[in-house]
Formats: sequence, C-alpha cells, structure tokens
Amino acid sequence: QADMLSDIKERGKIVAATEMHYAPFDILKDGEYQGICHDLFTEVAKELGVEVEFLDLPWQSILPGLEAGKFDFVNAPVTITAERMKRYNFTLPIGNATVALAKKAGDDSIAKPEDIAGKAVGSQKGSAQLEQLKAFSESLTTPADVREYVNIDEALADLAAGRIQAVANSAPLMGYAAVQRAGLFEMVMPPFGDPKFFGWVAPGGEDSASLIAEINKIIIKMHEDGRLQAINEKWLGSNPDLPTTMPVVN
Amino acid sequence: MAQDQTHEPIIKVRGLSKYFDSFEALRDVSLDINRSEVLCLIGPSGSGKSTLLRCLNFLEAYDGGEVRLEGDLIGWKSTTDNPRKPLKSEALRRQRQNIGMVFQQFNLWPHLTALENVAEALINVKRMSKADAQDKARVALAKVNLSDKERSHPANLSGGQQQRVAIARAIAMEPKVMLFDEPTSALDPELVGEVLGVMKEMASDGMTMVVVTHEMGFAAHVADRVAFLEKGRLVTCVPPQDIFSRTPDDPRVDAFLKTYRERNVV
Amino acid sequence: MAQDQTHEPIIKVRGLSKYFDSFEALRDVSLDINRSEVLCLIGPSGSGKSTLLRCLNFLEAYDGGEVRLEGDLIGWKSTTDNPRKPLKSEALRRQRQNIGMVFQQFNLWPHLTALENVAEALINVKRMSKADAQDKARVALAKVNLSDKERSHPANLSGGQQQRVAIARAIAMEPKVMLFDEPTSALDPELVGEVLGVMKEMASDGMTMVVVTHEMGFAAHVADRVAFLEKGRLVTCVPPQDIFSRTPDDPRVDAFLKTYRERNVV
Amino acid sequence: MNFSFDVIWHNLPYMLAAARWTLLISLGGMAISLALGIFVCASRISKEPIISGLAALYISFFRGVPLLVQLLVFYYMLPYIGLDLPAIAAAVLAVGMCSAAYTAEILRGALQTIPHGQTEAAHALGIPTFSLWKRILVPQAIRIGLPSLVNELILLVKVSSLASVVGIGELTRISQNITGETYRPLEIYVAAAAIYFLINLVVSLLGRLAEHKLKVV
Amino acid sequence: MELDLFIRYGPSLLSGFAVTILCWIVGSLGGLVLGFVLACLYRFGPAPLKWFIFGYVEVIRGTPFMIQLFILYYGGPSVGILLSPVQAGIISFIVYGSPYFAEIFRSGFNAIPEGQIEAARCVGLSETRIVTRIVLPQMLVPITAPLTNFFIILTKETAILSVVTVPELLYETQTMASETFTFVEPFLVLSIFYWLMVIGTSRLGAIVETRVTRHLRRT
Ligand SMILES: Nc1ncnc2c1ncn2[C@@H]1O[C@H](COP(=O)(O)OP(=O)(O)OP(=O)(O)O)[C@@H](O)[C@H]1O
Ligand SMILES: Nc1ncnc2c1ncn2[C@@H]1O[C@H](COP(=O)(O)OP(=O)(O)OP(=O)(O)O)[C@@H](O)[C@H]1O
Ligand SMILES: [Mg+2]
Ligand SMILES: [Mg+2]
Repeated sequence: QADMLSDIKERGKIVAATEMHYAPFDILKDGEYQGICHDLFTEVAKELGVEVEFLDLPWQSILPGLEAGKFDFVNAPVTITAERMKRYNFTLPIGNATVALAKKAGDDSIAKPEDIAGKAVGSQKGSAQLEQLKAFSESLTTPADVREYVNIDEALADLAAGRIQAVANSAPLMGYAAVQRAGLFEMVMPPFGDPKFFGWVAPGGEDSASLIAEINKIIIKMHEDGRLQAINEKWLGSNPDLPTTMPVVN
Repeated sequence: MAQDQTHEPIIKVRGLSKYFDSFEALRDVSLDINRSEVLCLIGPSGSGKSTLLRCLNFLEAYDGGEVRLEGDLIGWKSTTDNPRKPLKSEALRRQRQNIGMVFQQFNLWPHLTALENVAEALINVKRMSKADAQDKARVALAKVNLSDKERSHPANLSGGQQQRVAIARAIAMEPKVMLFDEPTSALDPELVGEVLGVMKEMASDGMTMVVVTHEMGFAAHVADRVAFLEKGRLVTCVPPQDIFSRTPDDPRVDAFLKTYRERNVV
Repeated sequence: MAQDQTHEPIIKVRGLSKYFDSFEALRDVSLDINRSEVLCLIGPSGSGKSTLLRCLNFLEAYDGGEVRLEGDLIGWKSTTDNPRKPLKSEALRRQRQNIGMVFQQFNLWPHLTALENVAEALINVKRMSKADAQDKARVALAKVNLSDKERSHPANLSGGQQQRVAIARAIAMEPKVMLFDEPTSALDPELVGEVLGVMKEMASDGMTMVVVTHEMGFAAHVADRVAFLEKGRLVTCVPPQDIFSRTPDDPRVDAFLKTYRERNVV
Repeated sequence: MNFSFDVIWHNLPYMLAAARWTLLISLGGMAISLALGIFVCASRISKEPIISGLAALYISFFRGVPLLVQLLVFYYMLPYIGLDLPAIAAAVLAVGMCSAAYTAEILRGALQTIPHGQTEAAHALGIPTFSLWKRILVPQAIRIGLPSLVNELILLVKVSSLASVVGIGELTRISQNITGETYRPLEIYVAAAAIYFLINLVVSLLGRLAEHKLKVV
Repeated sequence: MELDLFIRYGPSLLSGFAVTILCWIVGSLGGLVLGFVLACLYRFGPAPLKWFIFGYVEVIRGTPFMIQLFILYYGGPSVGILLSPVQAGIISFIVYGSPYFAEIFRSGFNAIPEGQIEAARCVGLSETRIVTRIVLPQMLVPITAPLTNFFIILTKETAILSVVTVPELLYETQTMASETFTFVEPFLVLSIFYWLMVIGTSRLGAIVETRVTRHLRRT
C-alpha cells in the first residue's frame, strides 16, 4: 500500500497539473503561470516542505493523466459535485463556484438574472454552472435559450459577436472577464442558484487520503492566518467567504 | 482555298530556326513541300529531324523564321511581333487538325485500348458516333494488320504493335498533311512493306507526307524527294535517285550513306 | 566453372513456353547459344522476340521449359516444383549481373543525366568509386559517339541519342552475355555502322550476344547464326548465308524477306 | 469591434517561444514521417504477403485512429506496459508515426506512375533492391508526390498542436491560454495563424524549390 | 464500462454522427470540386490569376482550420457576415480543403508525360477534352492515394466544428463525457465512428485505385 504523502515528501517534489486557462484561478500571463490556484498551491507546497512543478494540460487529458500517474495532483478549480466525489478525492473548497452572468456592456435589457428569460444564454458544456443555469432557466416564466459551448472562450466570443445575450459561468470568472474587457462585458449581479465551490483533486482511493488530509489542514491554517483571504482579495477584490468544512453536495 | 493553290506548295518553311537554351537545333531551314508529295527527311542522329517535324505543327515553338500551311502562319500570331505571341489554343487546334503526326516514341495513351486510342479523336474531334468511330478505327487497325489486338492496352503490346496503333491513330483522322517520325523503326521488313503500301495509297489519295526515316531503302522507294539534314541545317533536298546514286554530289551525304551501302550488299 | 565448359553452349534453352493469360507468346522454344557467338533473332512483329529475350534474364517468368546460363537454371529454384518457385531476389540479381540488356523502349531513368544513367550500375553493382565509374561511363559514351551529351537528361535527347545511352549503359557493365532488343532501331545508317563496330569488338573480346533486329542487313553482316521466330515458335536457326540466300529453305522465311529484298534494290 | 494590436504585440514573445515547440515537434515529426513513410511504402508493395499485410495494418491503424487518441495512448497507456516516454518524445513519435502512414500512401500512389521498364532496367543490370529504391524510385516518387507531401508536412505542423494534451505548451495551446486571460481570442488567433502561416510558407517554398530542382525537363 | 450510457446517449450520438457525415461529405466534395477548378486555373489561367491562386493556397493551407473557423464565425459578425454554425462549418470546410485538393491535382497534372498531351493536341482534341479524357483518368493513378488520405484527414477535422457549436459527433460525445465523467467510453465511441468513416473511405479509395490502374497491370 503506497502512501502518496510520504512518497511526495521523500521525493521532495509534488507535480500538480492544471489547465492554465481559467481566470482568475489559473492564468498564463506574460508567459508565467499565475492566479489564485497558483498562489494558494505555492503556499501549500511550502507548508508541505516540497518543491512544486506545475503542468499545463487541456482539460480532456487532466483526469486520464491523473489516473495514469503522470502527476500527483490537480490544482485546477474543480467544482465539487456528488458525482465527481465518487471518482476522486476533493480537498476543502478553495474558491467560489456559484454561477453568475455576464452581458454585453451597456445592455440595459438585462439588469438582474431573471431578465434572461427568453434570451439566448451560453455556458460551458459539462460545467456544473451549466446545470445551475438550466435549473434557473426552467424556473422562469419563459425559459432562456441555453446554448452549450465547448469552451467558455467561444461563448464569450459569441456574446461579443451578438449571437447570444449573456454567458453564465462561475462568478469569479465572469467578474474577471468584465474587468479585463471592461468596455465589452459587464457582470450581472447578483450570482444565482445554489452556492457551489471549487476544490482540488487527488486520485480516488486510499493512497491519497493522507495527502488530502494534510492539504486540508494547510487550507484551514491559511484560513486562520489570513493568507487565503489575502490571495483572494488580490485577484478578486473581495473575499469569497469559503466554508472550512466539506460542503454537503447532492 | 482557291483552286489555283493546288500547284502552290502546301507547306512553306522559311528561315526556320530553333534553340534549346543556347543549343541550336535548327538553323535557317527553308523548304517547300508540295501537295501530295512524299518528302523523306534523313540525317544523322541528333541532326534535328524530329525537331523540324515538331516545328511543322508547332509542338516546338520555333524561334526564328516561319512555317506556313496553305498560307496560314503556324503557331504564331505574327512573325513581326517582338516577342512573338502564340495563337490561342483554339486557333492552334484548328490548324493542327490538318496535320497528323506519328511520334518517334509513339505516345499512345496507356489507359485506353488500341481501339480506343484510335477512336478517341474520331469521337471527340470529328464528332462521330461511338459506333461509327469504332468501325472506322477497326478499318484503320486492319490496314496495319492489327485487328486481333484491338482490345489490348499499350502495355501489353509488342513494340511493333504499339507503333502500328500510333500509325492507325494518325491515319484514321485523314489529315491533309501527315508527319511520320520514324514510322517503321520497330517494324519487321514484311510489315514495313505493308505500311509502305498504306502510305502509297494515302499519297495517291492526295495526302502530303513528311517522313523522317533511317531506312534508306524506304526513302529510296517511297519518297518523291529526300531532304538531308545535318547539325540543324538542311544540306540538300533532291529526288531520291540523286542521293542514292553511287556518289551523291555532297560528300557529307556520301559519308552518311557509305556504311549503309556496305552492309546492304549481302 | 571448369575450363572444358568453354566449348559448351553458354546458354541453353529447352522447351521454353510463355503465356500471357491464355495467349501463347512462346511455344516450346529450344535453342543453344555458344560462347562468343552473335545470334540474331528475327521474325514478324509480335512473334515473341522480345518475350524470348526477356525470358533469358527472367524479366518474364517463363511458364514451361528451362533456360540455363552456364548450367545454372535462370530464375526458378527448380523446374520440377509445382507450382514453380522463383529464386530469392539476391540470387536472381547475381545471375542477372552476367546478362546485360538493351531494351526496345530504352528504359532510361529520366531523372538522371546520360552519364549518371551509365555510371549508376557501375557504382552500385560493380562497387566502383564515383570517379572511376564516371570515367568508365565516359569511355562507354564515347564508344557510341555521345560524349557531348553526357550531361543531358533523357528528355532532352533525340531518339537515337537515347538509344545510344541505353547501349552504353549495358556495355559499360561488361556482362558475359548481352541481350539487344532492336538496338539500332532509332539510329541512322552511319551510327548503325559504328554500333556494329562496337559490337564486333565486343564479340571478338569473347562476349556472347543475342540481338533482336529488323535490319536484315545488320543481321546478315554481323550474325554467326540467325534464328527466325514466328507466332512464338522457333522456325529455324542457321548461319546467315543460309537465310539470306535467294531462296531460304523455309517458305515462311522467304515470304518474310521478300519485301525487304525488293526495297533494298536501289 | 476594436482590434487591439497592443495585445498581439505584448504577447508575441510568448507565442514565439511556444512556436519553438511547434517547430521542434514538426521537424522531428517530418523526419520520422519521411523516413518511416518510405519504409512502410516499400513494405506495403512488397511481394511478401506478411510484410505487406503488416504495412497495410500499420497504415490502417494510424489513419484510422484519431491522433488525439494515439497521443493519449503513447503518453498515458504505454506507462502501463513499462514504457514511460517523456512528453516531447511521445509527441514527436506519435505525430511522426501517424504522418508516416499518410506519407507511405502518397509515395505508393506516385510510384505507380513510374514506368515498370525503369525497374526492369535496374533488375537487368543487377542493381540491388536498396539502391533501386534509393536512386531510382524514391527520387522520382518524391518528385511526383511533392505537392501532396508538402500538404502532409503542413498538416503535420498544424497537428503538432495536439501535443498540448501531453502537456507541451506549443503555439496553439499558449494562444488559448493567453486568450483565457486577455479575453481577446480574435487578436491572439490572428497572430497565431500568422506564425503558423510563416512556418508553413517556408515548408511550402522549400517544397516548390525541390520540385523545381527535381524537375526533369 | 457502462452499457446504459450508450442507450441513454445513443440517439444524440447518432444524430451527431449524421451531422458529422453531412458536413464531411458536403464540405469535402465541395473542396474537391473547388480544388480541381483552382488547379485547372493555376495550370491554364493567366499569370495574375496564378499568383492569386498561389497566395490563396499558401494562406488557407498554412493556417489552422480552428482559427479560420473561429475568425469566420466569431469575427464575421463585426464585418456583417452572420452565419449559422452549420453554414459557417460547411463553408469554411470547403474553403479549408480546397487548397489541399488543388495541390494534389497539381501533382497529378505534373505526372502525365508531356508526349501524351502532345499526341492529343496533334489529333486536335480540345484542351478540355485533353483534361477529361487523357489527363484526368491517368492522374488518378498517383493521386487516388493522396485524395483518400485527405478525405480521411477531413473526417477528423470535422471535430473542430464543435468549436462553433455545430452539434457534430465530438460535440455530442463531449456532452456525454462531461455529463457522466467518463472518458474511456466517449473516446471509444468517437474512435469507432471515425474508424467506420476511415474504413469506408479507404475501401472506396482502394476500389477506385483498382479501376484506374487497370491498364498498368501486365498480364
Ligand atoms: N504483357 C503482355 N500481356 C499480354 N500480351 C503480351 C504482353 N507482352 C507481349 N504480349 C503479346 O505477346 C506477343 C509477343 O510480344 P513480343 O513483344 O515478344 O513481340 P516481338 O516479337 O518483340 O514484336 P516486335 O517486333 O513488334 O517488338 C505479342 O502478340 C504481344 O501482343
Ligand atoms: N528538349 C530538348 N532540350 C534540349 N535539347 C534538345 C531537346 N530536344 C532535342 N534536343 C537536342 O536537339 C538535337 C536535335 O534533336 P532531334 O530530336 O531533332 O534529333 P533527330 O534528328 O530526330 O535525331 P534522332 O534520329 O536520333 O531521333 C539533339 O542534339 C538533341 O539532343
Ligand atoms: Mg528523332
Ligand atoms: Mg519487341
């Protein structure tokens, strides 16, 4: 029975993979990996007393790679859902995944989430936010026309092109997009639907149990000493108010 | 064409020259070819016989001088332009319909059978129905003694059989002028005799023929005149008896024919 | 090979037959070819001359009978297997090194210059250095009077020039037996004389030659024996004087030669 | 639409750095593709049924399975049988081996146009099979197939983008990452397209040059 | 492996497959025709046109399909080109394939010995007839294999259409993958469907090749 934690400590190095394509958690800016997950996980590695090597992989090869043992850990923001918990071991939440909307800047027809009734709204295929959007849309008198995109980039590009009127994704991402392209996108407040959280992922099974436990300990420590808040403030300009226990998911 | 033209030469070549890069393949060749005449071109290998033939139907764009068929300038719009401009392909095509050619390398179409090779142009140029074209093609193949191979592809024919398909393809079109580039090189003596018969027949039907040949016997027997080329220049153009008599006027022609005469004394 | 073999025929052909599908191209051909002999193969177009030649170096896998070079069975492992099994390519290659061939269609390599065409096999088969091979190739090209075209590609050569490259390519290899398929078909009489000179020289150096030809003068002049094929069968194989005398024994041969004789009386 | 050249200008150095991976994979892949392609082609037309059958299988596997899957197999499955290739090796190998299947077919098509007489002439002279291929067949097949081969090499350059699935930050991947931060896909993609275009233009021009050189007038 | 997955997602996978086939066939046949026209114009057209075609071939062939499609679909509206996903997919597919086809045809033109064309001109065949009767049937010998290759490559390029939300095979399998958190099954399905197309294409290619090389076979 291998224990990942002791293996990693012995090696003195942890290899973590993410898709450096999910602002503001994982971004590649000026050729450098940055973002909330980068900063947080760098701290985690420091606490573990090991070096960290970050890998950039497209989403479709992250989970296969994790299972093939090409790296130890996924430090990408993965929305914590019940189905995913069956296959992988999640850490405590490290980010807010509640769904929010972005609209084209200056579009007065959408002032609150409910205004998307009857309008075309895009979201990312397979994301937990898409499910939330669908549920929300059903609850409206006229449901929205929900369009699924392979990547969120394309949904945003279509918003810019005018084919759709809004895009739904996690609140941090929508906020970041609105900041980056201030003249083009605007966030619709407030977020809606059930509160959701992002966690990190280790391979399922017993081997990673101690690693998860250790990282959770560090996360709580960072909650307590304020590092977690500081990093979030730096990227989001606000505190996401994350729980320090595993949220209940259904 | 006016009637009196029949006594005019059908082809007039004037000051023809042709370069391959800097290599001078033809130099100032002038030659008249009369209606219904059989003109044989002889000369050493590489002397420009094929090139001359190919200039006559503009397969080689000649550089200087002119070639006229019944007064029409072949290939170029005019010889005074500088640089010269070639005719549109449609106009050139019409000119070429009057001029048949049998190539030294045959140039059969390998994807068509012997019969199809011959019938192709009949259908697409003479606008015959397929059945008529095939009948006519069969007649042409029969003339060269090849009826039994009409369904074979060129790759499955012997050298002489390929050459005969090439001849049949050209004669089936019944052009005014026929250019033959060594039409009997791959034929046995017996067939040479037969092809010769076909050619005589065509000549008596009024066809004009220019024949490149290395077979002096052939030239002596069938030609009205024999032209001798050397290093791209036309040395002489006279009736065959003048050239095959024991000592032709020109010493170069004499040297050329010497070994031939020796060998043919059995 | 034992010394006494020099008086044995170098090539023995026994009961050779070859089919193309159901078409019988060769039927029960038996023939001995002696060392240093020049054997001419004549016969009508399509009679199987090229096919016979190609069987001698197994370019055509013959169906029945056998061909032996100095006692070695050519091409097949054995004639008793049923079906026959061909030799491994390496063994076949060794056999073929003794047998040179000049093709009716020349089969030059278009992407190589004349010189490279000749030098290629010297480098890759005789394992000569490039410089040596080129020297030797130049000598061979000079023999066929083609020194000035060594840097030309086949497409830029006249028919006769291509044929001479093909001849040079084969003779440069100095094989024991040389197969010529109409080696002078594209050559003018003067050159035919020269090539004939080269061949005579090779013969006196002890090379065995089998020459398919339509030039009866050539056959009469150079052959030790003349073999006549018709419809895939060997009709006769006798010294040339027997065949070119006014009335050969065989009426078919007589008919074959008739037109030739007529034409060559100038 | 405000097309921002600043964004391109700012990110160009990173894209060019990423293009080095693209180049490396492409060049490695091309070498494998051509060398292995010739070999597979020769096997494919071999008279030995086992050899030609294996070559046919090779071609049908590498053309049949999406390259993405091949890459995932090379990188993620091979470790299960104890072959742990570094990412770059897996990428070059997968891209090259896949492309070789296509190259082999292009060459095979081209070879059929070389008149059989040329091979016979080589046989009659006793030229060994290897030399026959090297000196007579391959140069002519390459000449005839060159436009199609250049097609294939250009596809190879572009398909090198799939190397991102094994974690290599090549041009397409980095462009997407930059897009994820700047939200300016059009600008970044136009720039990426321009870089690909330049690389491929060089390939194509070299191809045309070779075509000209190999041309038999 | 969960079989009920395939039952649940079967209809959408099949419809994705149908869309893929539609885009592939229309797009690649369109590209084939356009490519042939380009190759003919390149060979027979006037010089300025040749330079234009040269530029077209280099630019379209030299840039990734994904980016072309992205620019057309998402950048198009800002210059007034508003296309539906399938429209954009098929148009860009035709455009994308054409330079490759054009180059393949160009190599075919180069492979025909000049002598055969000369012979055709001598009997007075028109240039069009020469192309259709003499050149085309023979150039299929060297180009059937590259054409087959490229049809096969195009089967896989259809996957890129998912970028503009064309509900093709990859799009549907990704739906399946992301909704069920499986990745072996969807890739398996994907591979099988592509493999079917590839096998079909190579069979067809082999049949065409046998036909067009008939005359080369010596008995
Ligand atoms: N590959 C082949 N397939 C079918 N038939 C063939 C093939 N090669 C030759 N033949 C036929 O076999 C016969 C003999 O051909 P071959 O080439 O040996 O004749 P040849 O005596 O050399 O004639 P020529 O003097 O015209 O060259 C011919 O009738 C020819 O049509
Ligand atoms: N395309 C070409 N490029 C360069 N030189 C050429 C070309 N075609 C022919 N030549 C040269 O021009 C000269 C004349 O060639 P041509 O084919 O007219 O000779 P020929 O008289 O027909 O000879 P043969 O009797 O051998 O067929 C030759 O020296 C040949 O090498
Ligand atoms: Mg000539
Ligand atoms: Mg023959």
